[in-house]
Amino acid sequence: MEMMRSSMLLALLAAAAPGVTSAEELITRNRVGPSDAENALTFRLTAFDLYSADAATAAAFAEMFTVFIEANPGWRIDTQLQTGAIAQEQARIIEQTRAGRGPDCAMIDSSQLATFKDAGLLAPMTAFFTQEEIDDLFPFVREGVTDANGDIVALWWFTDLRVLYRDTTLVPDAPQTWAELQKAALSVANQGLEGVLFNAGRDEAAAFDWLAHFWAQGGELVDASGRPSFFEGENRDKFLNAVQFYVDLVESGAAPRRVTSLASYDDLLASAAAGSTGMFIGGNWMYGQIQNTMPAEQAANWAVSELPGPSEDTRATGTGGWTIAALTDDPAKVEICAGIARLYAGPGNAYQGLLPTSASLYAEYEAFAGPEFEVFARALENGRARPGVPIYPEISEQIQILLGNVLSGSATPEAALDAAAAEVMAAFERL
Amino acid sequence: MASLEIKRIAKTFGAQSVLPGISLEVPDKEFVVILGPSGCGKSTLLRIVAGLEIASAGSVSFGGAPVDHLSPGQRNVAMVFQNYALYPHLSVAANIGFGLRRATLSRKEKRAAVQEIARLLEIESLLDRRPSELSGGQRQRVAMGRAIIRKPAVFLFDEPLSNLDARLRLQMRAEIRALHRKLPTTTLYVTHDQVEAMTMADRVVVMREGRIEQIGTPDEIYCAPQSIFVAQFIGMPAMNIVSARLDRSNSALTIAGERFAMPEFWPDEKALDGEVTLGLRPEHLSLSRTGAGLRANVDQIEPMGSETLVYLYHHGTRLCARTPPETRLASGSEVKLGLNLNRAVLFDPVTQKALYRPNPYESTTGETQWK
Amino acid sequence: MVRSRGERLSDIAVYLAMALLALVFLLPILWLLSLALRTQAEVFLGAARFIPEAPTLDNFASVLRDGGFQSYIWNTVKLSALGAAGAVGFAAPAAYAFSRFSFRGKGAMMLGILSVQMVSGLVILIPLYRMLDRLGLLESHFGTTLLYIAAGVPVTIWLLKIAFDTIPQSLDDAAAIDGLSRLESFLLITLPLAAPGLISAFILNLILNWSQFLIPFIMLSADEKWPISVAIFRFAGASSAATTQLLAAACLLAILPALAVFVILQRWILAALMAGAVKD
Amino acid sequence: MQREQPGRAALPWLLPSFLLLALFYLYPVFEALRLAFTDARLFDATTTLSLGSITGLWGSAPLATVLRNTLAYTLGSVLGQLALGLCIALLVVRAERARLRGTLVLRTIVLAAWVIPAIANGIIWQLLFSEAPFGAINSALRLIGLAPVAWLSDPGNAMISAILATIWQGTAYSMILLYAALRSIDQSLYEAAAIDNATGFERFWFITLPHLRPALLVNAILIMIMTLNMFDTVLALTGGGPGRATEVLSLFAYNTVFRGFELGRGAALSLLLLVISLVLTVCLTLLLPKGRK
Repeated sequence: MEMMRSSMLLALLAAAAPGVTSAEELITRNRVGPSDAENALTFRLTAFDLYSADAATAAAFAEMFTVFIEANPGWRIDTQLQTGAIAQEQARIIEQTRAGRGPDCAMIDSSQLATFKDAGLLAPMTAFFTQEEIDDLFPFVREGVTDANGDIVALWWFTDLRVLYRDTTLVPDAPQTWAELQKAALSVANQGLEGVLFNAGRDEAAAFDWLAHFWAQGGELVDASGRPSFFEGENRDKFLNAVQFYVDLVESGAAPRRVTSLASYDDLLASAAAGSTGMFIGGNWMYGQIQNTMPAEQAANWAVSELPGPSEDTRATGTGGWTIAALTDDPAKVEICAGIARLYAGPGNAYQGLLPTSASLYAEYEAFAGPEFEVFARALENGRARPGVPIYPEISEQIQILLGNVLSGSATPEAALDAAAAEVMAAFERL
Repeated sequence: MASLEIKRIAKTFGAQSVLPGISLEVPDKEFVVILGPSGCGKSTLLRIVAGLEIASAGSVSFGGAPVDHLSPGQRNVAMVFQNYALYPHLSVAANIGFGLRRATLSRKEKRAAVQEIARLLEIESLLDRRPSELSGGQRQRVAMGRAIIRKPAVFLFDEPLSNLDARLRLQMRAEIRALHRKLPTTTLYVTHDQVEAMTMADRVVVMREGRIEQIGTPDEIYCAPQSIFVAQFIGMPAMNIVSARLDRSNSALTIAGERFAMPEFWPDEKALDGEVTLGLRPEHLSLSRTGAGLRANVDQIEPMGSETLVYLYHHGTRLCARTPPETRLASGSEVKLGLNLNRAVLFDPVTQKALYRPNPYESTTGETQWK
Repeated sequence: MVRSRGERLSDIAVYLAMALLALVFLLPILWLLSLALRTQAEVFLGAARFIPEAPTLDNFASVLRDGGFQSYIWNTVKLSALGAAGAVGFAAPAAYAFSRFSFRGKGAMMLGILSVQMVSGLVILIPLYRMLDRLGLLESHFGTTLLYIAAGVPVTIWLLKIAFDTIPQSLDDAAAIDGLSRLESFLLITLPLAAPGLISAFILNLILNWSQFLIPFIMLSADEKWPISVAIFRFAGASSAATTQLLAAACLLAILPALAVFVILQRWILAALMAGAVKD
Repeated sequence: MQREQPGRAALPWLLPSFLLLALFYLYPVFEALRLAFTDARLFDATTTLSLGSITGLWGSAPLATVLRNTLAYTLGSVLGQLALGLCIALLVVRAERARLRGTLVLRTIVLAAWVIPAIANGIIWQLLFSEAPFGAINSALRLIGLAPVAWLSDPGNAMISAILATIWQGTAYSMILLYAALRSIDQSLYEAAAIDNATGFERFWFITLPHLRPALLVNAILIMIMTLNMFDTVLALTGGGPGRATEVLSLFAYNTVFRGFELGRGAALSLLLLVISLVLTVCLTLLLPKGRK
């Protein structure tokens, strides 16, 4: 989902940009297809593809949608834009759907999918996918989109993951372990720059990026029944280890204290572009942004590698991404929605260079041939999705607060963990 | 044109009673001034007549017909306010013509009516101005113009001159009277200024704490007050009030041991015997150095130009005498006071009401004899 | 008037203090301007490039060229103006009643209205969201305008009451005697005379509405309906670092209309603020 | 026509705005009250009556922190705005008396900050306080050889930063109110004091301050209530972080509803906000000069 927040230029301003020229009247600001079509489907999407500020992206998607709508005569898609404020957007979709005014089809962030499943708002789509397609999904993806009845209720059309970026002129070799990372960062810091940056402010990104370090040790946020368990038994030690990793980075000076004010990947990218940091932990999509925002020779200095783990062979990375799901009971509309989802998962993904959610797509599209994708593919093997439980937003909130308190020195890791555990369990009781 | 009848009008604001029940009749075309200290309820009474306030009880009739159910606009009254209440956003002409909005007149007729009024009040040259561009006197005229254009049954004035300077007030007094002569209309005029009351009224109504103290012509009010309140409220300086004892059998009036002969025309009533309060206007006291009279000490003198007021103490009672302009006396010096008992008023010291009042229209001359 | 040496020294001190304060209050906006005039590369040079070496208007141009920005501004103007007009329209009769009638519980009601003003939008927005939803007014400028009006009414009643209080009651009496009904005298006499107060209240509402964030943030999800405050917040959350200069330009352009209205109509705004201040 | 009975006559005049306020304030407040006694969630259609939302708050650690933050933020902002507002108002009045030019410019600049939407204010100050090497204030500090300051990442500093941003924007309001109060002080009092040979400080202490006291008190409470309910600036500036260091009650309520989706708990929190505001309102009415009622 972070991908969405930090997409390229002027996401918002672009949202209102006049449509696309290649499709003439078929695609407008709020509609795809002829305005007098007998069937209409409302589709809530983000402003990063069909209505992208990047003219080329918008044109490519317009063409895909044109092909799609021509293959489905009699249909019109009424498009509704949503923003990057994921929590609010999801809350809004749920409110509206319950009031009967929700979209028929919507992009839903993978981290929110559990909430939607839980609320019983999603229409089964199993009938519109082949068993082959379903089997080809990465396991964590398949698990995420399957509801209690075993039905597929959404298509997870792209995934993302966290990686380590480094300026090779400052850090020639990719650190493989926490210790190596700290050492490399310290050597950069000794040159008067910032060693390594990561999100640790009040944002989901901070919690999610950090969770990789917890997961790398095999930590679990919730137990099999969905009850929070990150503060108990072995999980507790793993949790504290991962916190201590960040604490050591900050205390040693390898990372600046200001990480607690970083709440967006944009801040990381800005520091990279300003040449003031040696490394940062970011999302895979930032690779493309680096190429776009930095002059070519500067961009060439930046390399990507798997997140370091406590040891070289214990690694993990958080995987997110977006899904498309149907919120209507009308099977005809569900089918169109599934078609749109397929469009995004295949050609749409390929065009944007986002990570597919099934192995076969890697082979199918040439776009996934670059060297960075080898890194991503390898990292994806260690991919962990957020647990699909309704308590997750609260756990994330408490981790954000914990990181802020510990890294700013206002609490010890142990005390902060106890406080977070108490809050999470209280909220869990209220669920 | 109509008479005005006020019957047992009462007004309470919350728990506070402003008017306990007041009745008053004003014959057609009469100019009646309601005079009283501030807070006596006179303005409230006026506003009830206008219909701006609703009486708690009682009734108001114009020409015999009750108007209590009518709105101010339907009562056919006109009112001139203390601050003129001209509409600041309208021209003088529009202000004057405002009351004609509902009248079934053509625009031309209305304009003619405004012109007519303006000529009458000599404000024709001001018709296009805004009220803010007018002087106080001019505003006063516009306010009157606005009132008279409607040819009201009853004309109401609420302290209309109190915002003017002394010279202008003098002039406007005369003009309002002249206007009333030209357009005789039943008029109720509220003021706290006794000079206005004395100079303008056909009859004066003196009010106090929501009640009428006295109704009468200005002369009656001045010369023959019905109560000590009226006696002291009217006249500048106020009437002198002295305790006395009347012995009818000996035809003698005793003040602080000094005996005076009782005027023969004082009525022979038993009620007059004993303790009374004597009221005498300052002009009915005379001073001499040696002659007969009350012994008094000069406190202070106020030369006024046309006369000199002498303030004195007699046994702790402060008195005032109006004397010829050339009178000059040193403070503390002792004088003798002569009393013109022919013009004296006698009050009951307990009820404060008049026991005997001289006839204001009959001039009785002659000095009281020293016995 | 001859001023003494001491007075002249203290004048200089006053000047210095004024200049310093002006600078403190101006600098943030100047920094915004500085960012908005920079190229992306210069943004990363921080304060060293307070005065950009190669100032560019490209950032403003690309913000202004965008259809979205125009629609945000238009939406803001529309919501602010309709909300302000509505607040004045609703508040005026009530303010007139509070100014002209005496009735039981008047003081308590006035205080009640004042305390309504204290109710945070946070308290009521979720129930309101559901209510507007049931009424079918969600996602509409009409429903949102109603909320703007409701938000503005309490303070506007107070402002207008103070304005009406300054108009002599005797004008109402005169109008009544001239045959006007209460309503006519309100419309023909009181309102025209209270025009300065009405305008002040309107402009104050306008400016407050311009800043309104919570109501449109919750009530409007379609970006073509957003006012600029919501758009700017969304933009700040969705921009990438490469667009700080664009964010600055958009921010500056977003506050510019309010600033312009304010500077031009300063007198009225001050009048409204000060009317509340000196009334005692 | 029967002349209107005063009480009944007022009703039609009051009705439109009363209906509006009842619909958009009273009803939602009662609805919020009802929600506070449920376990309502944004995502959950089924709600049951429960005291959990309220009892869960009682003595909870985050609430204690949040209330402490709220107190610090509100007091700091209010005192800062009053003090700075008074300084500027005194300066402007002093300059106007001496017929110095430029008072209008200063007044306009200060008031301009007030016109800026709070949300934009938060964004502007985020740019200013940015601790990136190219952040406005820190890069300026570095330019003159000073160490950068952890404006937003240090818990204590973050609160101060939030207060500074709020003061910058809000001072204009108190300045105007105090300016009006200053202007309404009878000049002859100062002339009399000058004849009595009073020093400048004595004039301020014995004339200005006593005359300003009602205005200061009333404004303090008004600004306090406004600050208490304001969350836009903090939301855009720090989002409540680091940790909970700048999470004030209004933002906490907002986060509870829109990040935690706990409607019932959020309603309980917002009602707490309302209660505090109402208590302050009552204080305000007690402090108001009598005639104003």
